[in-house]
Amino acid sequence: MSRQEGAEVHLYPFDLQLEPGSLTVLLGATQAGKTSLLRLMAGLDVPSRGRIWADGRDVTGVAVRLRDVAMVYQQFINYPSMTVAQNIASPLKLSGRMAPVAIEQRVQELARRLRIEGFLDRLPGALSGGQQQRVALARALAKSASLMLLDEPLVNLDYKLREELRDEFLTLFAGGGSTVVYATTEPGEALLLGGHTAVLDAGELLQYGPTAEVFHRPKSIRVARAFSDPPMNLIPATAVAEGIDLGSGLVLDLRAALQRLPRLAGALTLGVRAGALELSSAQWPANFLKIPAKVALAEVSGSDTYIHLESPLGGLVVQRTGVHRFALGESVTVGMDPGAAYLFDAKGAMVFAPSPVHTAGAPDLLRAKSAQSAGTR
Amino acid sequence: MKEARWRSPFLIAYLVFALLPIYWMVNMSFRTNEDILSSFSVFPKHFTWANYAVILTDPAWYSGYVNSLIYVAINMVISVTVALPAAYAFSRYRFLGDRHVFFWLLTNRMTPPAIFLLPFFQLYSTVGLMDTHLAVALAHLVFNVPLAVWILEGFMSGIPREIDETAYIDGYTFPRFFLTIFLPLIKAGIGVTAFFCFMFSWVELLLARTLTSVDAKPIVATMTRTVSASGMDWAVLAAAGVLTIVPGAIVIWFIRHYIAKGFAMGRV
Amino acid sequence: MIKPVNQKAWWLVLPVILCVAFSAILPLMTVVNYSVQDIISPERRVFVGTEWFVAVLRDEELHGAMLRQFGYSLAVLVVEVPLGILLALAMPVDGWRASATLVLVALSLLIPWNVVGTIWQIFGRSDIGLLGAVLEALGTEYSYTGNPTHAWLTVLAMDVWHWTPLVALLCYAGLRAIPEAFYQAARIDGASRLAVFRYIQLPKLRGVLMIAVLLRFMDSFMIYTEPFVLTGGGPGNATTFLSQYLTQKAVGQFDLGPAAAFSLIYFLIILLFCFVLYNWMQRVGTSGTSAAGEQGAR
Amino acid sequence: MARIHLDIAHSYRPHPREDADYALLPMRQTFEDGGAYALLGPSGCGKTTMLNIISGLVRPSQGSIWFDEREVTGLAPQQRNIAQVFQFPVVYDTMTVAQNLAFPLRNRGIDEARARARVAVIAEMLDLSGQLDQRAAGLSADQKQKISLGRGLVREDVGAVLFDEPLTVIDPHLKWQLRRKLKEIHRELRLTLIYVTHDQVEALTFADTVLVMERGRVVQSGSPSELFERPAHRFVGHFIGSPGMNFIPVTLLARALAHQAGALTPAKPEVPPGALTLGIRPEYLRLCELHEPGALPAQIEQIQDLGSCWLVGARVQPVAAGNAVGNGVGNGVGVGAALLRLRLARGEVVPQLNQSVGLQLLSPHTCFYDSRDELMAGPSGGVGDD
Repeated sequence: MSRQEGAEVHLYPFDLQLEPGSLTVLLGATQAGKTSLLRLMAGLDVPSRGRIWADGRDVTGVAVRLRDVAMVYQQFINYPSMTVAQNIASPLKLSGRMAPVAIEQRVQELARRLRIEGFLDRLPGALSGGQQQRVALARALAKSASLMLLDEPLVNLDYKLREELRDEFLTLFAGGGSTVVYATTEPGEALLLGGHTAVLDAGELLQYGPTAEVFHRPKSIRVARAFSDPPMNLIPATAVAEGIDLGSGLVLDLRAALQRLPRLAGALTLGVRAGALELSSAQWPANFLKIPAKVALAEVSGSDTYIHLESPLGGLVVQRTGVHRFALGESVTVGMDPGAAYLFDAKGAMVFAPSPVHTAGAPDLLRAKSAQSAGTR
Repeated sequence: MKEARWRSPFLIAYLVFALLPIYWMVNMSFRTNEDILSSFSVFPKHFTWANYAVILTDPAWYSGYVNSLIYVAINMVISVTVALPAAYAFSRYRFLGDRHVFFWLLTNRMTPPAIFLLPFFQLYSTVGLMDTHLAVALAHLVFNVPLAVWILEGFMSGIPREIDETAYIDGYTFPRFFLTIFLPLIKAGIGVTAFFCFMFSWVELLLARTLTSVDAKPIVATMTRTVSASGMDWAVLAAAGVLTIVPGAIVIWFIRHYIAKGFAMGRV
Repeated sequence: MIKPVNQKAWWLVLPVILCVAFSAILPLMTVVNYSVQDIISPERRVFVGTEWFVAVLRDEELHGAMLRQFGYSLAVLVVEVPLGILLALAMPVDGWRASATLVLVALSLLIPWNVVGTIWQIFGRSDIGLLGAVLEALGTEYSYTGNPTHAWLTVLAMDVWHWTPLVALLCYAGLRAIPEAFYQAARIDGASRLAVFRYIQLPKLRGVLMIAVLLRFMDSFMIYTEPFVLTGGGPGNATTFLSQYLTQKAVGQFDLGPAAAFSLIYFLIILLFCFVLYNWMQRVGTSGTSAAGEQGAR
Repeated sequence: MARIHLDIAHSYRPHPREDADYALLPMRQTFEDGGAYALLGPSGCGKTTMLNIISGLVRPSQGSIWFDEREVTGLAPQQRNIAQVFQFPVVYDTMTVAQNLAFPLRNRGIDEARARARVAVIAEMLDLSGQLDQRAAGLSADQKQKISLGRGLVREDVGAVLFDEPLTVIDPHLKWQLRRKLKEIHRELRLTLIYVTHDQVEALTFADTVLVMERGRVVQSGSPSELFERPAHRFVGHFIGSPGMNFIPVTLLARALAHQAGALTPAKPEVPPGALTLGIRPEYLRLCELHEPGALPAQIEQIQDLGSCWLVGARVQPVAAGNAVGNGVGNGVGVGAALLRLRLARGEVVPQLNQSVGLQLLSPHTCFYDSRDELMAGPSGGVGDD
C-alpha cells in the first residue's frame, strides 16, 4: 500500500509505503500528526490533496464502512447499550457473511484470547478500564480487517496494565494477518513493539524504517530527539584536529573512534544517549572524556535511574540500571565514551552514529559495567 | 457540604408559599359555589365531588382536556422526530451557515406568540386548518422545535464522536447506527425534551385559544370562556384548574431524575 | 478535536427548517406585508409605506406600555434571581427528599398560564381568597381589581410564584455540576461558608445565572396570559404590557396595519436580546465543555 | 510540623464482614515529622482513602489518628492544620494568582504583610512570580496545578502536605521539572509530605519512604532501593520495575541449600527446604554456559532491542529436584516451567533466538518467597542502598 497525503493544517505532504502484514509504529509527540494520519488511513477524514491506495486500489473517496479497516482509540470506546458479547459480535453481524453459530464461536475465541470470557454478558460500563480496552480490541480484531489502526490504545491505563497488554499485542499481531499501525508518544513502547517505525514531528514524516535501525541511525537531530527517552544529550561543538571541542576546555578525542570518516569541519552537534554516559567509575580508559557535574534530580523509573545533571556543557541526563539514591547538588564525574558519540552537522543531519553494539562503552568494560549495574556503588 | 442552619426553615417557608395558592384552589374545588361565596373557610366543610362530576360528565368540559392532550401529543411527536436528526447534524458537523440557522431557530423560541397571532389566524384560515388539533400543534412548533433541537444538541454533544466513527468503521449505515446505537444512548435527553415540549405546549393559551373555536377547543380556552360567560362558577373553575395540573405533575414525577440534567445545560 | 465539515448535514436539518418555515417565516412575511399597507377591506388595500411605523412610535399608549414593560421585567429579575439562588442552595442534595423537593418546586412551571391566573384570581379575592382575606384582616384596603399598585404587585407576586422555580432549578443543576474537590479544597483552606459561596459557587454559577436572567427577561417581556386572566390589563392600564397592548390592537380593534408594524418593532427588540443571549451561550458553552473535559479525565 | 500516627481500619459499608468489605484493612502506620512519603499502588488499593483519612475528609470507621500527642480523629480538615493538593487543579477563578495563594493565610487571619511575603516566597519557588497579578481562570492546566501546589505549601505552620496524584494533568516533559521542584521544596521547607500515586516513577523519585499498597493493605514500606532489591512481598516485586521481578516455583533440598548457601548471601533466616518461589529481577538474571555450576538450561524465545539494553525472554523447562541437569541447579533445586526475562546491557553477548543457554538463578540478589507470597530470604538489607 502506498499513501500520499497533504492536509494543510495537520500533515505536510509525504509519501509512505507500509510493509504489508507488518506492524508499523507511528512515533511522535502529541500534536505531531499521528491521529490525523490514522484518521486519513481509516477514511474518517479525506486528504486535502493526494490519494490513498490499499493493495493497489485507490480508496481515497471510499466511505469508511466500505473499507477494510479496524480502529482502537485511546478512550475506551464500546457501545454502552450492548453487552460485551454483542459488542464483539456487531461487526461480524453487519458483514452478514457469517452464520450465527460461527459468530458465536468467533466471539468466544476472541474473548478467550483477550481474557474477557468472564464478562461476555456484562455491559462495558461495568468493567475496569483495562477490560473495556480489551473489549474494544476484541471488537476490532473480530473483523480481521487487512488494516488495523491503534491510536495510543494504552495511554489511559496505569503502567502495569500497559506492560501486560503490550506483551499481549506482540502475540496478537504476530500472526501477520493484517497490517497494524500503532500510534504512540513513547519511544520505549516503539522499541518494545519492534517492527517498523515512522517518526512524525510537527506534521512531517521524518524517517521510516525498521525500528531498531531508526533508533540507532537517526537521520537527523529531530529524529534523535523524538526517538529517545530520556532525551538524548545534545551538545554544540566545533571540529578540531583530534576530535571535537565542546567548549569550556573539554575536548572529545575521536581519533580512535572514527577513522573511517570524512574529515569533520565547522560547527557540529554532539549527541550522546543517557545510557552511554557513565558515573564515577575507576576504570575509564584514557580517551574517555571526564565531565564534572552536579546532581539536579535522580528520577527512578523502577528498573533504571535517570540522573539529571548540571554541567559546564549544560544539562545532562545519565541512565543507570537499578535503583540508586543521589542527594540533590551532590557532585559527580561523568565519563563520556567517544565510541558512543553521535555527530550531527550544522543543518542537523546525522554524519556519524556509533555501531549499535558499541553504545554501552568499550568492550573491555562490559563485564565491569554489568557487575557494577548489579547495584552497589 | 455541611447542612447550614438557615436552609430547612427557608425551604419550608418557600414550599408553603409555593403550595398554598394551589391548596386553596384544591380546597375550593371540593366545595359548592354557594358554600364558597357564603362562608370563608380554610378547608372544605361540606366536602363534595360535584364539581369534578360536572367536568367529567359535561362534554363541553372534558372534550377540552381530550383536545388539549391530542394536540400536545401531536406537537410532542412532531417536535422530537424532526429535532432528532437536526440536533445530530448540529452536534456533529460544521456546514454552510450552521451557526446562523441555529441562531434563527432560537429567535423563534424567543418571539412573543402575540406577534404570530394575526398571521396564523390568516394563514390557517386560508389553508383551512382553523379549529383543528393540527393547527394548534403546528403553531406550537414555532417555539417547541427550536427548544427540542437545543436540548437534544446539548445531550448529543455529551457523547464522544468516536462512538459514531467506530460504528461506521464496523460497517453500520447511518440510519441503522442512529436507531440501534445512538438513540439508546440519549434516552434521557429524549425524555427531557419530550417533557419540555409537553410543558410549553400544555401551558400555552394565546395561540391555542385563537386558532380554535369548537371542535379543537382546549381546556385552557374552555376555562377562560366560562369565566367571561356564566358569571363566576368558582367551584367548577377550581376543579377544572386542579385537573389541568394533574397531567403535568404525573409527567414531572417520571422524569424527575433527568430534570436537573436537562436544566444543567441551561437548555430551557 | 474540531467537527468535520459536511454539507450533507443540511439534509438532516431540512425537516426542521420546513416545519419552522411554515409556522414562522410565512406568518412573519404576512406581518411585514400588513405593516406597510392600509387594509380597508380584504379587497381594498393601499400601500402606505412607513406610515404605520411612525404612527406606532408616536403612540403615547405604546410608550406607556413599553415603560411599564421594562419596569416590570426589571422588578421580576431583581426579585426572582436572588430568591432562586437561595432556593437552589437550600434544596437537599440527594435522597428522596431531593426528588420530592424538586417535583414540588417545579410544579408551578407545569400549570397552564391561565390557570396560574385563575389560581391567583381566587387566591387574591378579599371575599373568598386566602391572601385577600388575610390582607383585609390586617386592615389594608387590598383589591387587585381596584387599586393599580395592588394589581401591579399581585401580578409581580404571581410571576415570582410561577417562575422563580425556573431560576432555582437552573442554579440547582449548576451547583450539582461543581466537582467535590472544590469543596474539599475550600474546607482544607479553612474557607468560611460565605467564602465558599462567594469564591466557588457564585463564579461557577455565572453561566447558568446569565441564562436564567436572559430567559426570565425574555419571558417576562412577552408575558400575556397571566395578567390577562387576573386583571385583564387593568385597572386602567396598570398591568397592560406589550403583549396585551398588541393583542388588543390586533384582535380587539382589528386595525391590522399598526398591529403589524408594532409586531415588527416588538420582534426587533426581542431579536436584539436574543442575539446577546446566543453569543453568551456560545461562550458559556465552550467554557462549560472544557470544565466537563477536566472531569471527564477522571 | 507533626508526626502522624494512624491506627485505623475503614470500610464504606456499614457492617464489614470479610476483607473484601474493607477499603482499608486494620493497620498501624507512622509518618515521621519532615519525611517525604509516597503511597504507591494500583487504582482501588485504598491509597486515596488513606490520604483522605489523614486530611479528615473521610472519617475512619474504626480506630484513631494522632498528630504528635494530639488525637484528631474527630476533627474537621480545617482544624487539623494540614494542606492537600488534588488530582485536578482547584483554583478560585475570580481571584488573581496572588489572591489564590494567599487565600489559606487570609482565612486564618494572618496579617497582610506576612501573607504577601510568604506568597512571594512560594511564587518564587514555583516560578509563578511573573503571573502573580493575572486572573487564575485564564491559565493553562499545569499553571493552575502549580497554583494548587502553591496553596498547599503556602502555610508555614502546616502539619503535613498531602498530594493526590498532583502531576496527572501536567505535560509529560514538564513532569520531571515539577518533581525536582517538589524535592527542592521538601529539602528547603522540611515539611512532612505524603504523596499518593499509581506511577512508580513518581513514587520512587519523590519519596524517601514508599508504602506499596494492595487491596487495602500496606504490603511493604521502605526506601526505593529496598523495594527494588528485596521486595517483602511478591506483589512488590511484580509492581516495582518494568518488567517486574521474575518468579519461578522451586523446591530446595536440605543438602542443596547447604550447597547453595554461599549464593544466598547472607540469607537469614535460613531458607527451609521444600516448595517455595524464587524471585530474581531481569537486571540480575545472568546468562552462562550450560556446563557452569548452577546453570539452569533454558531456551531463548524472545529478543527485544530496547536501545539502551536488550530484553530477552528465556523459557525454562520443569526440572524435578534431585536429578542433575547438566551439572546444573537440578541436583539442588527443582524448578517449575516459566518464561524468565533478562535485561542485558548493550554490548553484552546477545544469544540467538531459540538458542539453548544456561541461566544463573542464584545470585546475591535472589529472593525466596513462601506460600503466602512473603519474603523468607533475600539480599541483606543494605544492598544497593547508598
